[in-house]
Amino acid sequence: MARVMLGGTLKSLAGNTPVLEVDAKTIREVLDRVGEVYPSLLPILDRVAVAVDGQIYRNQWFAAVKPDSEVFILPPMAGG
Amino acid sequence: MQFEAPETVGAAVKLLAKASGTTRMLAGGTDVLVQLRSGTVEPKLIVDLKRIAELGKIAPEKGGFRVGATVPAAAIGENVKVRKMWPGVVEAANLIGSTQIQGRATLAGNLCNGSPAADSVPALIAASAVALIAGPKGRRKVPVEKIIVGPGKTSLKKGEIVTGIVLPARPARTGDAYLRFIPRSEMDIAVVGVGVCLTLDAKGVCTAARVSLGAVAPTPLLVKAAADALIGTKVDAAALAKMAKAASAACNPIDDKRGTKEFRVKVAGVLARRAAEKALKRARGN
Amino acid sequence: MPLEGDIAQRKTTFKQIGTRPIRPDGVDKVTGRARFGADASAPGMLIGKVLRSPHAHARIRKINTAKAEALAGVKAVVTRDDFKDRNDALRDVLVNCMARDKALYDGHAVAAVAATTAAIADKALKLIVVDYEVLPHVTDVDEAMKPGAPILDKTMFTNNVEPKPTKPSNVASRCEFALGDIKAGFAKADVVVERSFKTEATHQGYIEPHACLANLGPDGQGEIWVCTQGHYMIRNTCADLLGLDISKLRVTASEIGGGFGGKTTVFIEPVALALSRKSGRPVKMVMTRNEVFRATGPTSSTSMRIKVGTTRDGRITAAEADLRYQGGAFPGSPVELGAMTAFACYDLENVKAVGYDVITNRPKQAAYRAPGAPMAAFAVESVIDELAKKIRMDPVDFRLKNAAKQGTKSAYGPTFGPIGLIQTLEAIKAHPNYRAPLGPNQGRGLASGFWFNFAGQTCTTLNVNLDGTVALAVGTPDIGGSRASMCLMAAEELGIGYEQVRTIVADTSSLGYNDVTDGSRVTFASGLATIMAAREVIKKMCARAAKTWGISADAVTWEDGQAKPAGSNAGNFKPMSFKEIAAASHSTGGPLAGHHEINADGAGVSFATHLCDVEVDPETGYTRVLRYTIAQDAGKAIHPSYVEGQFQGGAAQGIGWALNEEYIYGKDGRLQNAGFLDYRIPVASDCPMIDTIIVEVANPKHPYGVRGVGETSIVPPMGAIANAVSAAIGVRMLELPMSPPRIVHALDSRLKKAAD
Amino acid sequence: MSGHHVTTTINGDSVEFVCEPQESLLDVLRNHLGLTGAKEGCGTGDCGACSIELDGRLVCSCLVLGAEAEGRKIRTIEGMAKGDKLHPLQKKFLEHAALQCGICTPGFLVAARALLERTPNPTETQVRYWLAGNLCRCTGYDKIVRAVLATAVEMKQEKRHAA
Repeated sequence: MARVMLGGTLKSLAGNTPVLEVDAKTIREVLDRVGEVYPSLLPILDRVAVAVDGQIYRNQWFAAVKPDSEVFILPPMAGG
Repeated sequence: MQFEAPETVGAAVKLLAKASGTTRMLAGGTDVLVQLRSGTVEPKLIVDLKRIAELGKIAPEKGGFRVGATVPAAAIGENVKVRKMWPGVVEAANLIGSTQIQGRATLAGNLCNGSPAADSVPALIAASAVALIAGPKGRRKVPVEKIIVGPGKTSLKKGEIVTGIVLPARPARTGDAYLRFIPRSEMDIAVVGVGVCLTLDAKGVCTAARVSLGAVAPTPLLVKAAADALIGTKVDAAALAKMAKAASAACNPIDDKRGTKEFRVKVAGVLARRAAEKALKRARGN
Repeated sequence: MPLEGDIAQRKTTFKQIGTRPIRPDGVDKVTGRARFGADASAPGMLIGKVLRSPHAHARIRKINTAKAEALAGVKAVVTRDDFKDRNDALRDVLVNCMARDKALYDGHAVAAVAATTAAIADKALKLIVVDYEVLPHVTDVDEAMKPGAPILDKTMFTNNVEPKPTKPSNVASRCEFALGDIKAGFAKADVVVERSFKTEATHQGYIEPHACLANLGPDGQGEIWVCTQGHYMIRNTCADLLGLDISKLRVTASEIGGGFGGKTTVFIEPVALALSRKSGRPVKMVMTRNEVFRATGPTSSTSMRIKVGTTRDGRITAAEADLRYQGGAFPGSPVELGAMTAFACYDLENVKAVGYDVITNRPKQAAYRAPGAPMAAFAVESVIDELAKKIRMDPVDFRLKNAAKQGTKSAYGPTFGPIGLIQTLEAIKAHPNYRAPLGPNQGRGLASGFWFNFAGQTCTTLNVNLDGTVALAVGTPDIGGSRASMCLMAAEELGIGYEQVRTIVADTSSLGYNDVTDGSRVTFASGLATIMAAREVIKKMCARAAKTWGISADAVTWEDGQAKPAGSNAGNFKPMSFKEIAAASHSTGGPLAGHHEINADGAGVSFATHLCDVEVDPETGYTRVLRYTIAQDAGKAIHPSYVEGQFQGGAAQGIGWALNEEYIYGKDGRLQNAGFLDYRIPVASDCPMIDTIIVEVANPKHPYGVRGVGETSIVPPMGAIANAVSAAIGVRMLELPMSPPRIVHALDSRLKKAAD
Repeated sequence: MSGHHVTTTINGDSVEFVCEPQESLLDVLRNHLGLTGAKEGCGTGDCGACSIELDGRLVCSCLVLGAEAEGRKIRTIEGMAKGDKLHPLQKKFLEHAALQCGICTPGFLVAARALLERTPNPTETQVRYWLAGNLCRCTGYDKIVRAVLATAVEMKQEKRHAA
């Protein structure tokens, strides 16, 4: 089970839950599970950034998530 | 809009005198073109003075100089004789904007634009410079400090042109200096400007002084109290402190994007002292 | 992950990477031939101009355009009625381009005209009558948060707070990032410093105003020439706003005269297209500098509280930040990024950062170089400096003792991979600047900074020509010399000369989608795609050589720009060069090309440490920067000159932000300094030579180790300069910019305090 | 409004144009004559991107009326290279990577040439103050100043060789 943590705005949207354990092999699966548990996050989950074991991904459904992965869901991010 | 470039002062005066509506003269044009661009002014007539040969020269005049109305600041800076006699005026002229601006901007234009923050004006006032005016009723001479009467307003009458500025002959043991404060090292309008000119006797006692402040009131100021603090002294620390205080006291500034009242009042005193020290050094060398 | 395997083929020795060849677009740019946004024209072209609100906040009751339309030479007038209202994510973008029910800031676009000449267009603007009902306004972030402040949007209730607010406010949302236990952490501290800071809004200040030339026919087909950081973004956004098919709008990115984040959105482009459609003529629009300042950019102004505690021996036990960023008249200030980056330089157990996104009657903020990070870094690095002084520890050593490193759990969550913060600190400590003697009224300061760097959607095509040269097409506008880096990477990979590669920025119809040039992404992402496209070409070339020799494709290797027979065939055939294979290509299977498309990730976070010495005139508050030194991790510098240039440019913008740049609003809510005279960006004589040290801690996610470099360099300067100024005058400066009046005021206040 | 017929010399060539009285020389160069090397960054003389020489003086062409150009001699960036031979400043700007986006580059080159023609041996401070009217937002000026100083050294050496 990958440990999924919510960052910033998402955390409060999800009622300040710190950690969630999900069974998922890809980022898409992680997002699907998270959306099932917290429907309040659905409007934003398409745009979030996801960090898997320290690596930040934006819009990357198929990046692999390992059973012992540490996953952070972060708010949408952009640079200048 | 009509654009004219007459070749004589008479023709220019005639054009301006008979014009109705807003008119503008182009000496350097560095202020007028910005006004045109922003749409704050829509003149009916623009008279370019640069085709008038006599206005484009620096000529000796009674031991001093006559600087024509269209002589750019850069040319004044290149004139070794003027630089030697009135270094403060030249410093001020060479602080107007960038190198590019100095290729165009003129003393007469800087004066007639009427800005209280004009860099060259306090230096000219300190140097007892005189504006040469031509108009429908003939020619007259007016001390520079009598030209600006309010922000953007001058005492010139309809049809009148400043044809040049006379820098008088410099008395012995006289020195002038101009300092201004801007937040950057270059490319700014003075937040405070100070021109100082002082004359010493053989013993080093100050016999005459003129202190002029810019950007601290609706018009550039000639501050007699500041000058009086120096006259009769050896321009020592006590006299300078008194003079700085008088300079600060004379300020009547506004809070604006370029500086606060508090700041302007304080810095006017600081710069007045520093400019006097610089002028003193020059006076001692002359 | 299609890339993992390929990236494993990491290169660590290079023939061309790290050299400094002349950029391919250089000659055009030194001769005046390069064509920027405003340099294009078209037959029958009209000039478009925008009417802007003089009010900070006003209801627009009615707009009467009849007189303007009747003026000879006017060919089209557009207002809000010419753009379909919408209720999705693009609504704010649309409303920012053309006001609807209200004008929300001084400079907000209200109407636009297209006429045969600029003078007629100007005249027409004066003939448009707008009936405004002027409303109370607010431009300061703290004022906007107070109860009783004028409310910009009565339907806005703060998001993410419990319980849900019952009254509307100007606070769009709250966010929070936290680790550990803040209370327990502060309890362990021997020394705690808590300070409040403010920073004024700054503008990206690119020298080229926004410009475009639009041509849209009644059949919905059109094109735009535009200076932008992202022409695909322009295409997609404009197509959506105007109801066009994406495929029918072709966008060409002109040369771009600076952006720094400010050209990552649309302003005049949808308006120009609407005017063109309505008039049936090409329409050129060029903003004036006044418009650029009033209606584009800037970044947020902020108000912040920072609290950090440390033990006497220099271990930080807890850190806390409250950040309030106003993002102009629409939600979306980069406060969340501020909260994420505020403490990213430190290895902390207990940390909490809370952010508030606030709206005010100012222009909609636009991304500006590491959006959100520089302000928070200024505040945090000021407090870190003060703590180091309090515990009498060298500021570099204090930072080293707490520095984030590989394996550190970042304050925003994820764990860091290989990073180079410690190396930048050590490089600064070893630099002569750190020991240069200081005179009276002089001070030294340093600060570190962090930025994420992003990558994103990327697509490149590499075409091999018959003569052995290469035409490389990328879709990311070149904002600072990236074409030179692309040429270098292609040449390195293919084993051919730098001069043999020509890189162009393709238009939107010639190449697949690319994200905006932002997030310091181009050298990483387009570079990565270029390398992968080159590897595809190599693979094809090896196959062609194998066919020519009649051996199996896997019996051919690629070395030094040549296909060589390998294994049992080694030495049996004369190697074939890139040029030979290219020349034969039409007979060996057809044209040779490589292509790569990817949603790239892993641009590699980066850190920098800046050091600077200043001298402050205590009587006037004038600050001169005497020395400036930068150490930053670039991963791998492809073209070191342009990496250094990014470092130096960031520092110079930081000098401006720290000392003199600010948006100044009058009581009337109008911007007072909408020009380069009074919005004071540094000039040449304001800057010293800026020394640079390129640290290279390879980014494992790029075949050459590249990290983004463009943005990090603006994160540390304000902290470094504030620390230097504070050291020089002996008073802690808490507001940006540290303009002369503010410094004199701080000094006088101290004197007054001492006297009391 | 009446059009002004103006005859002037640009980069050695005699040029005629008709302009409105309020049109700036920058507008004339860019919009009537197709000389788009001079750029408009501000229109108020504060950025230097439109720098040209007018009768040997460095000026902002946005602060000159087109009508004023009658009988004058104008030098723009377009005349800086002689055919395919770049001016030493142009070469050094390329070698030193003294440009990033390049929008300010023509103005800097025209201004720097005017400096070196007057002051062949400028100090770093002289270069910085002379160029203070040319804004650059990308480079932090470091590489620009180095390129100008390096050009001065090279031009001096070339002169010595020629002599």
